[in-house]
Amino acid sequence: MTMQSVTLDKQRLLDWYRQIVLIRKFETKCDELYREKRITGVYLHLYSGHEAVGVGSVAALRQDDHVITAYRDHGIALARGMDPNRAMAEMMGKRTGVSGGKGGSMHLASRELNFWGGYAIVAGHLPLAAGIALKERYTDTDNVVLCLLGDGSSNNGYFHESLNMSAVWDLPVVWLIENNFVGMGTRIEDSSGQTELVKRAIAYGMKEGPRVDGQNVIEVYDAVSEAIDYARKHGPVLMEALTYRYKGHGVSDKQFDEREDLRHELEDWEANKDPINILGSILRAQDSDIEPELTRIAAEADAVVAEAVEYAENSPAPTYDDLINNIYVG
Amino acid sequence: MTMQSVTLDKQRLLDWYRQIVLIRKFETKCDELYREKRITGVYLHLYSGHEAVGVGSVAALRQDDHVITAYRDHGIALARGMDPNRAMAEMMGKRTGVSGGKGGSMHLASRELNFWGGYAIVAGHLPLAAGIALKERYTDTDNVVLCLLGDGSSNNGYFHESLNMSAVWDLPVVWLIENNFVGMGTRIEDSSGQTELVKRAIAYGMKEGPRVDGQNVIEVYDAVSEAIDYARKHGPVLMEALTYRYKGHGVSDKQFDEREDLRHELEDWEANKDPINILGSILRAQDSDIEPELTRIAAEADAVVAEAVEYAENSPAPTYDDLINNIYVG
Amino acid sequence: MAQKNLPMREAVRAALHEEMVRDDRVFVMGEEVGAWQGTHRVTRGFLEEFGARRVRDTPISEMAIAGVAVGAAMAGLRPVAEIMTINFAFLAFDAIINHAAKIHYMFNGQFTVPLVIRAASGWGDQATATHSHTPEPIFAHFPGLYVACPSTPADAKGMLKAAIRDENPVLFTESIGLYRKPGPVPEEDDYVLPIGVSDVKREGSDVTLVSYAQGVDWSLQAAKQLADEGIEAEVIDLRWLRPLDLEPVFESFKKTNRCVVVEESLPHFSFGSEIAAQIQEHMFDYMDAPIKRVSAMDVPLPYAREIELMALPNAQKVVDAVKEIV
Amino acid sequence: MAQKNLPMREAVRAALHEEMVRDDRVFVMGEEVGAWQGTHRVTRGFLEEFGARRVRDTPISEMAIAGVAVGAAMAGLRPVAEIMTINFAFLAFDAIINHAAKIHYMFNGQFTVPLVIRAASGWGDQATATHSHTPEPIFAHFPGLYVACPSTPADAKGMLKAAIRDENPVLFTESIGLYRKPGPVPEEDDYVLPIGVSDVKREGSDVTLVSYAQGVDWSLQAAKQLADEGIEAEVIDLRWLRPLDLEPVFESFKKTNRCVVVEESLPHFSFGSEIAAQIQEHMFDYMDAPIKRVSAMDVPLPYAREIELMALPNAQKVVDAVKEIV
Ligand SMILES: Cc1ncc(C[n+]2csc(CCOP(=O)(O)OP(=O)(O)O)c2C)c(N)n1
Ligand SMILES: Cc1ncc(C[n+]2csc(CCOP(=O)(O)OP(=O)(O)O)c2C)c(N)n1
Ligand SMILES: [Mg+2]
Ligand SMILES: [Mg+2]
Repeated sequence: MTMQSVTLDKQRLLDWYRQIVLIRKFETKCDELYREKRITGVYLHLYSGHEAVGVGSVAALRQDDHVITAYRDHGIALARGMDPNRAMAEMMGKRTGVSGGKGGSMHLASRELNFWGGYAIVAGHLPLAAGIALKERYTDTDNVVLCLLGDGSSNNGYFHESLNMSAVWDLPVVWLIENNFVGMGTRIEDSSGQTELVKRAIAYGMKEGPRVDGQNVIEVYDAVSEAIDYARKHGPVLMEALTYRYKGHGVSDKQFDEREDLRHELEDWEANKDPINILGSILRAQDSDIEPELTRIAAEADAVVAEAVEYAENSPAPTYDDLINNIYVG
Repeated sequence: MTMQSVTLDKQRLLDWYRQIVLIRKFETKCDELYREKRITGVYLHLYSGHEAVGVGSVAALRQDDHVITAYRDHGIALARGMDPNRAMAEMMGKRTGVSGGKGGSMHLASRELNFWGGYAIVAGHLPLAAGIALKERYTDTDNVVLCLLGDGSSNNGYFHESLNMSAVWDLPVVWLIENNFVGMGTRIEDSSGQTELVKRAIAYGMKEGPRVDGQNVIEVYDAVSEAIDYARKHGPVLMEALTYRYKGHGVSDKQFDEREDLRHELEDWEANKDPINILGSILRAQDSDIEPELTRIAAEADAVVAEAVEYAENSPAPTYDDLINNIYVG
Repeated sequence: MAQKNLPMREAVRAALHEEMVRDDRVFVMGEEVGAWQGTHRVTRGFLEEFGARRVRDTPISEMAIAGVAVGAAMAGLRPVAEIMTINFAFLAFDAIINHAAKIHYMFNGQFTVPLVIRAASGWGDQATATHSHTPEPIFAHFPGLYVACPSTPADAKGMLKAAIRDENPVLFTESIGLYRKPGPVPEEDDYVLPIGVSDVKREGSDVTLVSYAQGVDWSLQAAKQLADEGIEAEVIDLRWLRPLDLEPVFESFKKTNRCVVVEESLPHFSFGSEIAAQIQEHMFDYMDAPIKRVSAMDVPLPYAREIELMALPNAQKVVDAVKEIV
Repeated sequence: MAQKNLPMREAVRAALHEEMVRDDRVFVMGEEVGAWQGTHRVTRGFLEEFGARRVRDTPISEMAIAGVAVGAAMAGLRPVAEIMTINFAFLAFDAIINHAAKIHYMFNGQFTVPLVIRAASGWGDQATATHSHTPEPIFAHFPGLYVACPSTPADAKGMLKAAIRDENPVLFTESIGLYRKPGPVPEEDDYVLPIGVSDVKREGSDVTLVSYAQGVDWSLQAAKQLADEGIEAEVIDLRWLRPLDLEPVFESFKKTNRCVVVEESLPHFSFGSEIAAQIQEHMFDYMDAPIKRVSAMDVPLPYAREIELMALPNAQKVVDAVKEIV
């Protein structure tokens, strides 16, 4: 397949496995906390099902590269190395949260990690990605921006204007569409005249990247690595990772429970295309004695999540001072 | 080339010749009036150079089809049969103008002619075109909307969202880009990642129409007829007519006088690709005795323009009542 | 007149349903209005009942949702376009302000734009800064548009039916905070309220409370609390920010000589500003105290519940403001 | 201090030029800023002098112009993005309000957005309904943004330099009606005015005129005319609609007890509303007459010169309003 397949580097695969499992468990916990009203508010969008996309693509970045995404951001945050304690504190609206409890689950970010945040306005972060890339071109570095976005977002005016500008200015952005075939309840064929979204690269004379299997972290890593390499040297790339949303659009939304066909589709993805299973199988095929290590990883993830919940719950809420701070600088 | 070439229908060709000449003379007069401050205001965008696009494309419409365009609208208005007197009165801001003197040169329109107007916000009329087409689909007619737009406009978010929606809903729109290679002073290669604009159809899974020579009215007519036929039966088409802007963006703007290369380009188009010359040559080739008729047509156009100016100048200005009327219906 | 107890979103649904049954030109379009049954369940069951011709799911394309609806309205349909929440109307700002509101005038009446844009408005559920706007006054700044902001289920029904039948473009906002709140709703089919008419929601002689949408709720709660302390507040619900009907406010002020304006939105260049400015201009001789304003705090709304609630107006803040001037 | 007589657009150009020379992070982007030399000639010669890296022509993509500039600012550059006219900022409304103005807060200060968005604002040259807005108050409604509206070439220079050096996003509007009007401009490089400080442009004891941008001009003309009739008007130029500095207005009002607010923009939910509301609230005991407002008429602007002029404010209308209250 690819220029730098890492299938044989066991430590790396195990680390990805750890990340994917951690994200899954972290969010399963969030879901639970939401139902127990320990996480409150109206929005909480789980990444469950998408984990290999986030982990594989972020792994392809250097530390001085950048990543930015939409509101479905927990997985990207953790993959980029965000402290789960402070991520969980943000979900719970605590002062110790990465955004001081002011951003909430849709607005995780870490300036030090060059993770520029989750954004709640669909496609509103696309021009920001181009702008960050412009700074890198302007200052003549070879750093790259990875911008994740949904299939639904690609029908927004922001998409067109941002991708076109990135092409005209040769900006180093990898536009990575997480195509889960749906935006809220609208299927891609009901929202996009073109359903093979990478084809939209043609509209900008942009490098058309591949449509990659988003459930296989190795494939994602390899394809994104190649795209990043291209972006570093030449300019923007548009690519897709095909994936699936396991949960409702947000935790307060129903999944498709009324539609038989979609329920079967979901069951199929969970049973046959789950990123944990896929990577687990690869690891097991490489090393038949690996099971205890995988079990240990899962247990450690449980512990990390438990600690995060405890940290968050014991953290203080923001105060009036926080409410009126940071409206302006200075 | 085409399904219904009309090269042999002399009356029709003569009528197109008449229209093209009328538009040229009408606008040359407008330019003059502007310099004499008899037309005032900041905006007046001449169609000179583009005439064959407007005349050929509008000729392909039925009466119950629709046409809509941007601010460079005089040519479309006249091609669709607008009374030159009332068009000129609008330019002069008179009560007898088609828009009562409230719209000005950028906002000519005629509801009876199904000419839905000129619009001054770049690409702002694109969703309107789709909406008018939606009405036709909704009421199950086979009427079509012809939407003219500039190359520069195709980089706007409105373009993306409108074309995509027209594709998803199979709306009967012919999107016709008048590609004059420039928007104000920005060349297409500096504004569009993809400079072959019909390729943008791919982004919407839309029928990709041809790039046609916009200076040859017959070619325009034939290609647009074919596109309209397709739109009537199936759904939207994106096509281009390659043309050239003879005058500055607006009459108060300079042309490219500082750029040698562009001055030569302009001279080349005027000398070798002028729509009047091209159609004149065709007519002369068909009928070597036609010169007197062409001369008569030109003289008649002069008379029509002179009458329009007189009509407009003798028309009253709008009053306070006009100022406060039509803000709301009823 | 037969009545039914309905939450506001059901009242909106009833109005929409009746109008769709009545007039084939009426149709809905917007994100998730069909298969998903409406983000706020207002169009629940519509796709099944009216079919995909009249219940049109759209891409996430706010500029086109508003702009296509403008075109369809010009051409003779009566679109009810849903912008999922009013925050996203910022993406459709040009289509609404420079197209919907201007076209009738600009072409001297040749075209009409009988369009309704519905949008859920408000905050209060930790939706955070980009998803917590109540910018009705911003839209009402511009002539050519009507702006409707009902505070009760009955008003919502009567006003929406009026909006759909009217020839002008209407921005119809629905307070998220009121969606689930029930109230009596007239059942008859022709319950159509007049456009641009305010409503006295409570009579009183000591102070005039002027508000719209959720602010009316807080005002009524405050009035109750004030009544216990012997202060009788008159509560006026403007219902429409355009056309703005201030006559009942002026009438009320003549007897109370005191006023508190209550708004869900931000304080500056806003609703309260306009109402206060007009009262002092037209009722100067009746003023016994300055007009007070109760608004959201001048901050982007944060996520954490504790501080979000601090930023928001409520009945207690209205009571406090009244006490400053009576 | 050395001064030069310059029209406002040259003053803006000088400020921009000096800042670009001073700081390599400062760059301009927008439609026609480069090869075309700027629609209003503000960036004349810049492409030649600074090159295409720092003078960036853009496609006609307002959402991206504003949004890309936000990203570049977050990342450490200091973009000066030009929106050709403020009318087109409606297409960038989301990028300006929900992104530029919110990001610093939403992420609790992790990012800053040192961005300037310049836009020519105004009407009066038959630009018609969609191209004749002065919506500064609408933008100033939202916290997180600064809004600058200079009325003189000197202020334009000092305020733009301040805006570029500041860490916050600034919407910097330039009145088209003032672009060609000359005035003395300090030549030194460090002529940087403080942000959010109003300026008394004329002293007077009989009435306070409060305005910004072109309204200041009309106010000064009116003041001259009024002086001939023995009425001394104090003219206060707010210069910034955010942060809003009303202290000098209150101080003035204490001596004049009368005020007319003059605004280039539409009357409702607007600038005049806010100023009148604040004066009556904070200066109630000093009010000898209602605060008057002189605004554009509440109409979409038409094309024909005759009726366009009727719709617009001017010095005479200010004089008339003053005479109603003194
Ligand atoms: C401009 C805007 N319009 C609508 C919404 C409401 N909304 C939030 S997420 C979403 C669907 C996005 O779908 P997609 O881009 O495919 O991402 P996914 O949720 O599948 O990850 C919608 C419509 C929004 N947040 N912003
Ligand atoms: C949204 C918007 N942005 C900018 C402008 C200013 N403007 C008017 S016409 C124009 C160029 C349009 O170019 P193109 O679409 O190629 O049409 P042409 O003038 O060549 O016919 C620009 C930038 C505008 N009217 N609207
Ligand atoms: Mg999706
Ligand atoms: Mg062009």
